Amino acid sequence: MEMKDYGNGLNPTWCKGCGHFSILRSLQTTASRMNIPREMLAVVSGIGCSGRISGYMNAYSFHSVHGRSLPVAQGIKLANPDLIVVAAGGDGDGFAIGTSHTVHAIRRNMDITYIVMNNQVYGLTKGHVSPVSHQGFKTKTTPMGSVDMPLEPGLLALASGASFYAQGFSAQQEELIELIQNAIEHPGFSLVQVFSPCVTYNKVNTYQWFREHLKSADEVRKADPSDYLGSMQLLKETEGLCTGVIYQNRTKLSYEELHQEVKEKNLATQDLRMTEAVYQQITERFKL
Amino acid sequence: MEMKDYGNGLNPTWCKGCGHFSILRSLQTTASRMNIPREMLAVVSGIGCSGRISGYMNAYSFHSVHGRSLPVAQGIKLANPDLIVVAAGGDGDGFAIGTSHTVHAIRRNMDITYIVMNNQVYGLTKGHVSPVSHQGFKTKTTPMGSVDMPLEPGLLALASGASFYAQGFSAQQEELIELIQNAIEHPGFSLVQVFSPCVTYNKVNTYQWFREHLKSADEVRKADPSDYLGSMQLLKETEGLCTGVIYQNRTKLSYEELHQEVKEKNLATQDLRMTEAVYQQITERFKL
Amino acid sequence: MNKNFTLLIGGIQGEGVVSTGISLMKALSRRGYYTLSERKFSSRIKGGNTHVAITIAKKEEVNSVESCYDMIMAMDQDSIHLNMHQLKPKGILLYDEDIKIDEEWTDGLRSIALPLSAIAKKHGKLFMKNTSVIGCLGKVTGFTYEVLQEMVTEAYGNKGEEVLDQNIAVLKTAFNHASTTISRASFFDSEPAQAKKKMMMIGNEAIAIGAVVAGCRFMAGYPITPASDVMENLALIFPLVGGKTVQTEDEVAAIAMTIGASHAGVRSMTATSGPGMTLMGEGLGLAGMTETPIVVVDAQRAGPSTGMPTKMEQSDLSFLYHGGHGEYAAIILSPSTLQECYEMTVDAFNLADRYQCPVIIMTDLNLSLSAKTIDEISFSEPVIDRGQLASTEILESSYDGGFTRYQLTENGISARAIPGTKGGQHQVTGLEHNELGRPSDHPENRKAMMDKRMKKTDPLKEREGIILEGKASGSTLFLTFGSLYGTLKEAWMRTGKNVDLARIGRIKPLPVKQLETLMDQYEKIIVVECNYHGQLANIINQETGQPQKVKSITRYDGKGFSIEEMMEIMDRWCQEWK
Amino acid sequence: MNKNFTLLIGGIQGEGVVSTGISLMKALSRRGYYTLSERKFSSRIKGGNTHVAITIAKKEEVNSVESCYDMIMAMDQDSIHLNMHQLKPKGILLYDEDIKIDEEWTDGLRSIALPLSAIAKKHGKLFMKNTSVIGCLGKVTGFTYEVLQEMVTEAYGNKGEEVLDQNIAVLKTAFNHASTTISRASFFDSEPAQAKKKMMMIGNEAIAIGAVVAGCRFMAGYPITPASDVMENLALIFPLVGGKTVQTEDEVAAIAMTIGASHAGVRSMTATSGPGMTLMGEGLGLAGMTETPIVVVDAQRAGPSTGMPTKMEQSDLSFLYHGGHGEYAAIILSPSTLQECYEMTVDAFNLADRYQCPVIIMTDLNLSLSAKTIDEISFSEPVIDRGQLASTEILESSYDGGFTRYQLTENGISARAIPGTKGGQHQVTGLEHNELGRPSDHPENRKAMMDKRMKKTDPLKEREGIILEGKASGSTLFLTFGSLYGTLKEAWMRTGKNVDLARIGRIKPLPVKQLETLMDQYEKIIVVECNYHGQLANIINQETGQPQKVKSITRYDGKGFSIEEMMEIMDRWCQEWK
Ligand SMILES: Cc1ncc(C[n+]2csc(CCOP(=O)(O)OP(=O)(O)O)c2C)c(N)n1
Ligand SMILES: Cc1ncc(C[n+]2csc(CCOP(=O)(O)OP(=O)(O)O)c2C)c(N)n1
Ligand code: SF4
Ligand code: SF4
Ligand SMILES: [Mg+2]
Ligand SMILES: [Mg+2]
Repeated sequence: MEMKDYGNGLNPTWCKGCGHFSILRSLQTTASRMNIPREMLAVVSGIGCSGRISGYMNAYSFHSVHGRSLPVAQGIKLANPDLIVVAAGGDGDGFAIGTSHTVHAIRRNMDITYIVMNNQVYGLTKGHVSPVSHQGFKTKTTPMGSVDMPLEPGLLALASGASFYAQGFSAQQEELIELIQNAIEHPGFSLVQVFSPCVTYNKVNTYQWFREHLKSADEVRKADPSDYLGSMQLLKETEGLCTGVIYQNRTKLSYEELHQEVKEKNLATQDLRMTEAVYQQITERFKL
Repeated sequence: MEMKDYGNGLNPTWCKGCGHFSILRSLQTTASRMNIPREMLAVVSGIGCSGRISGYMNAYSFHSVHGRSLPVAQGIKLANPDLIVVAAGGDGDGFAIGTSHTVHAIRRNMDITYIVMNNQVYGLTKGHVSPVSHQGFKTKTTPMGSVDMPLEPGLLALASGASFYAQGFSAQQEELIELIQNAIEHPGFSLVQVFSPCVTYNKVNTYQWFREHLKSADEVRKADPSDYLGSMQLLKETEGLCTGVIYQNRTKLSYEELHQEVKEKNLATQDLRMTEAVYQQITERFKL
Repeated sequence: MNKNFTLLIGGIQGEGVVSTGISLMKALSRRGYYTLSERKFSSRIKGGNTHVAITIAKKEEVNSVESCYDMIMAMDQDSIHLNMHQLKPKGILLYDEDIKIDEEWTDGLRSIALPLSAIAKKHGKLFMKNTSVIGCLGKVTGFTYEVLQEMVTEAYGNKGEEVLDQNIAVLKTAFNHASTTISRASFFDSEPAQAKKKMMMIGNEAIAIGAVVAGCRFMAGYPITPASDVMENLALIFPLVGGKTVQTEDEVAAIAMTIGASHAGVRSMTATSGPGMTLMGEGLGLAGMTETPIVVVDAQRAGPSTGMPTKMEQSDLSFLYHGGHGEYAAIILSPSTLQECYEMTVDAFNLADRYQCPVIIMTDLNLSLSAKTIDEISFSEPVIDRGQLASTEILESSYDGGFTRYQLTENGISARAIPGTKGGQHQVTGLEHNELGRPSDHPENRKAMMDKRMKKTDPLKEREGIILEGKASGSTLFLTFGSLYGTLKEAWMRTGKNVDLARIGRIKPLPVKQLETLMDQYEKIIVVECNYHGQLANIINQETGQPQKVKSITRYDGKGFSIEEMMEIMDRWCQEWK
Repeated sequence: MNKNFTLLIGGIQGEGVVSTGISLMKALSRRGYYTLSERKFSSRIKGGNTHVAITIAKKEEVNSVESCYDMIMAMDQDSIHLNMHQLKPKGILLYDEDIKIDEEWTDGLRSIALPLSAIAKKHGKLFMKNTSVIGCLGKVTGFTYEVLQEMVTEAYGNKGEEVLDQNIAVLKTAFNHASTTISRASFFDSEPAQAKKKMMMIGNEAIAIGAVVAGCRFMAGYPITPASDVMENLALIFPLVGGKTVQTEDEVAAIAMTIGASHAGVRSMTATSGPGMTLMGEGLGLAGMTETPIVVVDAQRAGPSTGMPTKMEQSDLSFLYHGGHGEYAAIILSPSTLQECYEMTVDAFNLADRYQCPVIIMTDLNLSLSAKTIDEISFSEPVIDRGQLASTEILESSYDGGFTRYQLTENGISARAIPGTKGGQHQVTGLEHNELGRPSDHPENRKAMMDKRMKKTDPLKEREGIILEGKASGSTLFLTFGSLYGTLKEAWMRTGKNVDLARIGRIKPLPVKQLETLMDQYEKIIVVECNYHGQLANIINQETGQPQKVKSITRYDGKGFSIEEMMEIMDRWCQEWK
């Protein structure tokens, strides 16, 4: 399949220059390179400009509600582990209303890839502060500039037990494609946080700004990506502003490996007919 | 005020031997030692056996809903920064349904003390797995033993930007009192996680078990409590099983320091009458 | 002779009161008796008083637990204090001799002190007091010692030899003591006819079994009283058939995960109670808008907010009926018996798939938690109707990406394509969308899609949903639902009044046509329910517009109605309207 | 001559269509005109077509935006395509000469091409096209160049000299070009009498001002269309008076934080729309159970689920009325005009404190977002009634810890003690509780407490809550609420029909007594609303039980009714029932 076969012909409603375009293209390109059958690809998203991404894929796409892409995605994966499940959404979606789901999805470590399309602002609601907006950031709800400390997605992911954490940048598409491919191939939960500038409501963290501030993780790091504390240190030292695979733990067992029953029986395709013998077995406890 | 003056005469409904008793006593003792006027103490809790704690205090107590002690506590503190606000609740309350609020309350760093009464199980619902239950833990919802990796509260707190994080043990009450006092005195958000055995539904993580496994943070640590990565390392190395002040950042500004307006004006006590001049000022933008 | 025998066992929470009751009920049921229990407990783990009342009958299933007791077995003082006024004049009080008795309570009543604690302490540990109780009650109810020993062995066999031995010693001593002090209650002199095979379970268990039989293979949930047993039971059963439960971080996640799993093709459910139900409002709307079939159990307890977690109420109804923000089709089923818990759950999954909408199974605390002996639910292969699924021909014939998941059809139902199905890729969104599932806010499309979704379940309004009993007397019909039904039925059987009786099994879509017929047929419909506003009566009035025909009787103090209260209500309202 | 003039400005989203409209409205209002706008936009940031229709009048406030335009100013092709059929026969189309015109659209109509883009590109940047538009429309509406230049300076003064200079150059060129090609519309030949001082705002802004005047000093919220402006405005205003807004992690936290702040003594609020409202169900129940006064704004949009975020609907009503799980008292206010948005918000805070319960201010998208010129809301010191607060004497006289926060009183209202008040320490819980606020599930206590909470607001049922206009004709009453009211009123004024008109300002507790009087007085009450089920009509039927008197007219396609449609409805229903 070509990259274009993963599109559905709709023109994204995003502003010209929005970082989200590149993420969509990267996902489509990755799918094409990995030759994922389109019917085996499930793309789940939340609400936000970012959330529209699922609607541009030729795949089984589910545009859920604000903050809930991960619970829906986990339900899909649990039902049918043969599907390749990709969840995607904005920084508000994943680190404000969806924080709890993000933490617990990471902890469960199902074989799902989660792409956070981070523009450090609420794009769809026309410019409101996000939990990852930098201090001083002026928005409609912070007219005097935000004073709260931003959350650090990388630290949070690692603390929640992430087995794969990477960061990409919309303007570095080739790297982003590789990161997404690594993430999908990683057998467990993988989070790819993408710096994806909002050209309309974030006039601070622009493409230019990221070009000036982003470092390559591989160049800066002192330890191997499998070194937990080393990766924490990398994030601390770069203030989170680096791209590449930040952390990968290849030994941590995925949900599917821990819960063998999920792997063995595809719930979605199993035969539901019940024999009398099984009925007797399940009602045994209640018989007298 | 004596310790008993902070009680309201009710007998806790907890099981004999429940770790929560000691936390209640510690809180009352701390209040007594600090001589906090009872009308200036607000204790907010969630739902759980733990959540009942607020109901045994002679203070302004608010037994809110499951997982929401922190938003309510923050509302109280924002309204009246002169109050000493203590939030408390179980591990399910704070790390399952309330995860997102925990993370964001830590991030905001208001001058609130949050006590997590951690028994690694849902006590009130009569024994269900919690996100911090260890692997293999058998409960009514995990009859074959839990296989998921537990969350690590310490790592999560630090990753969320905690300025004070301590761990105590119900059976080490004197230390616990000191930790709670330190926490209340810390000018910003302080989280005290207390290992508080559930004698009825957790037959694994018992008093005995903790006595065998808990180390003293001060004895194990290689770095100062102000060393972020050092504290992470301490948590990693002890698998979270240590007591004492794990991390304290005295330089991080509290919410009240960052948002001067909150400190300057006590919202709860200000005069609400409006003068014509102010009215004209606030409607200025709308006049033609 | 009495038709039935009612026994109350009371003690401190955590002393094994409930498990003792259940053991006894099981053993009696094996002997051919029917039993039904009702628990009174508080939302605390230990320390509070708890008691369980058990009504035992010989001929047929017990409809309702009696409120007057033939016997009280008191392990603590409160059990006497709180219940003596309900002991029948000829009833007997058995109590632990350690309890200080206030003469006033027992004045003129038969009471026998038993060394329950003493025996336990002497031959085992104090907490084996409940085994003493079994010894004594075993005697009263006419068990042989051998059967009791089997019971105790069953219960403690896996707790180690020492524990078992001690319990047996306690049992034996208690049984022997009882043999010399108490006699068998005359009710147990003749044995019931061992006619039918039986089962014993609670409503939540009947729902869990129904779900598995219906082909449900996934449940995501978050614990809450009184719904948790549904997940607990599925966690035990699923390994036998290949299914999965997940305890999520909260209810918002639980319903979203259920939606995801169902979307991907598994029959999926969740279960909760009031506080969780409110949080699931978001997911109900999403399932409604995306037309994803899901089954949600709401085991009602007393609200609002945390309310009274261990008390009976039926006050979520209005909320469930009127949904969250916006409007979508949903189905609400309301079982009144254990058999209906089972059957309606099987039904629920078929309805969900057929109408592609959320189906709510609404129960109440008493129905959810009360253990009952019923005639065996025998196996019959269930009809599993997965509803409309896109055929390969359709998928192959539609152009790439052109599968119309939300095709506008006559009856509003369109075929689904399950992820993994080639050619069926499409979009699903909580936004208003067109036939392809793509966002659209064109007014004509909006109207067409709203009509499509709403009309799906309209045919159900024409179908019956109320189950009648009686002789179609034509004067007064008493209508209720949930656990109140058993009590109403019992009261009705006793008053012998010339009125009829009904339970409503489907509340949404309301069986409007049937109701209208009933309103023509009866002079009055008296709706009995446990909530403040008379929620069912309100809904009926709203949908049928004949309020003068409907009288609402409500109660909202956390207790259900007793049989006597129901009888009185029947009496009064037959009077007042004659 | 026309009573008013309606202008539609359309273009690509992000081109400044709305801000151009607002600038023009402001300038016209300063000249003494009244204006009202309505936006059509989609839930995307840029790229989609967006347009704003503005109705301009001379004598009094505009009730409703006309659906036929005197002039269309099109900056893109879609604006012509989508709106030409609504141009009046004598109307004029102005359009950017870059747009390809389909002859069919403009057949027989006056249309003038203008070099909007060309001028912008030549003298500044393409995106200054909206300044070209101002130049041209300024000419049409009769502004002097000087006034326009002031407007542009006001808008771009702080964007740097270059930007300002370019904009002024664009303006001048466009104005001059217009002077040679278009003439002033005759409506603007005579100026309105500059009688009264005016303001211009949207519903959300009127609510924000009302809140501050009422003494609200805290708001926690989470952004959502169409409610976000409430928080945005408070974020701007609060620094002037000493108040605080917090953007929380979600709506569940927002309402919980509001409850906490209010409990601690500040007048507090939150604002949201459907999806957030559903999540706030939990907090509503908690506030209801703990009797904490809070104010919640629900700016309704089309549901269910994410629905149509930028479209009009009034479909949260049933949900708001019937609450979450369980039952508690709440008040729902429904403003229909900007003045009412202001006044009812002031009221809301007093009601919340007086009745110690959640008060919901229910608006709809059109009311929340439509900018309107109104006569100045002049200052009058508001009555601030904080309700019952425990006196020092009471607190001193009650024993330690004995303050009865939930004292059972005649009217159900008990005095609060605010944290910080000596001797007032007490417990608050979402569990059922006794007078001290301590958990209790005793049946008698439960009943007393339910009755206490429910009866608090009962007196409001006796009080009026419906505002009538007309001559009490006695035949037919049209009843509506929210933004529909303006349209209904305009239709009514035009038809001159012998019917009366009403808007409902308080939906819960429903003004039952007044409704019953109205039902005696009128033959029919026709309820007009924007939702599928006819939710207000249903509630009225449920509470008054006279469905034969009530006819429900609904619309649920995301559009409100136009004046013409309202007129037709009036015509039809007066016919049908004669
Ligand atoms: C429950 C709920 N609350 C609020 C909203 C309104 N809303 C839509 S998108 C959004 C946040 C968008 O920000 P982000 O997730 O960062 O995505 P972006 O638009 O920046 O890509 C919000 C608050 C909603 N749809 N649902
Ligand atoms: C919204 C909601 N969901 C579920 C519950 C049921 N519930 C009550 S307490 C509790 C968890 C208790 O565990 P924890 O917080 O660890 O406290 P503990 O009892 O162990 O002290 C749950 C799930 C509830 N009250 N509200
Ligand atoms: S508003 Fe920002 S995030 Fe949204 S589409 Fe435009 S550039 Fe992208
Ligand atoms: S169940 Fe556990 S947590 Fe609850 S009171 Fe008993 S010992 Fe404590
Ligand atoms: Mg964003
Ligand atoms: Mg716990």
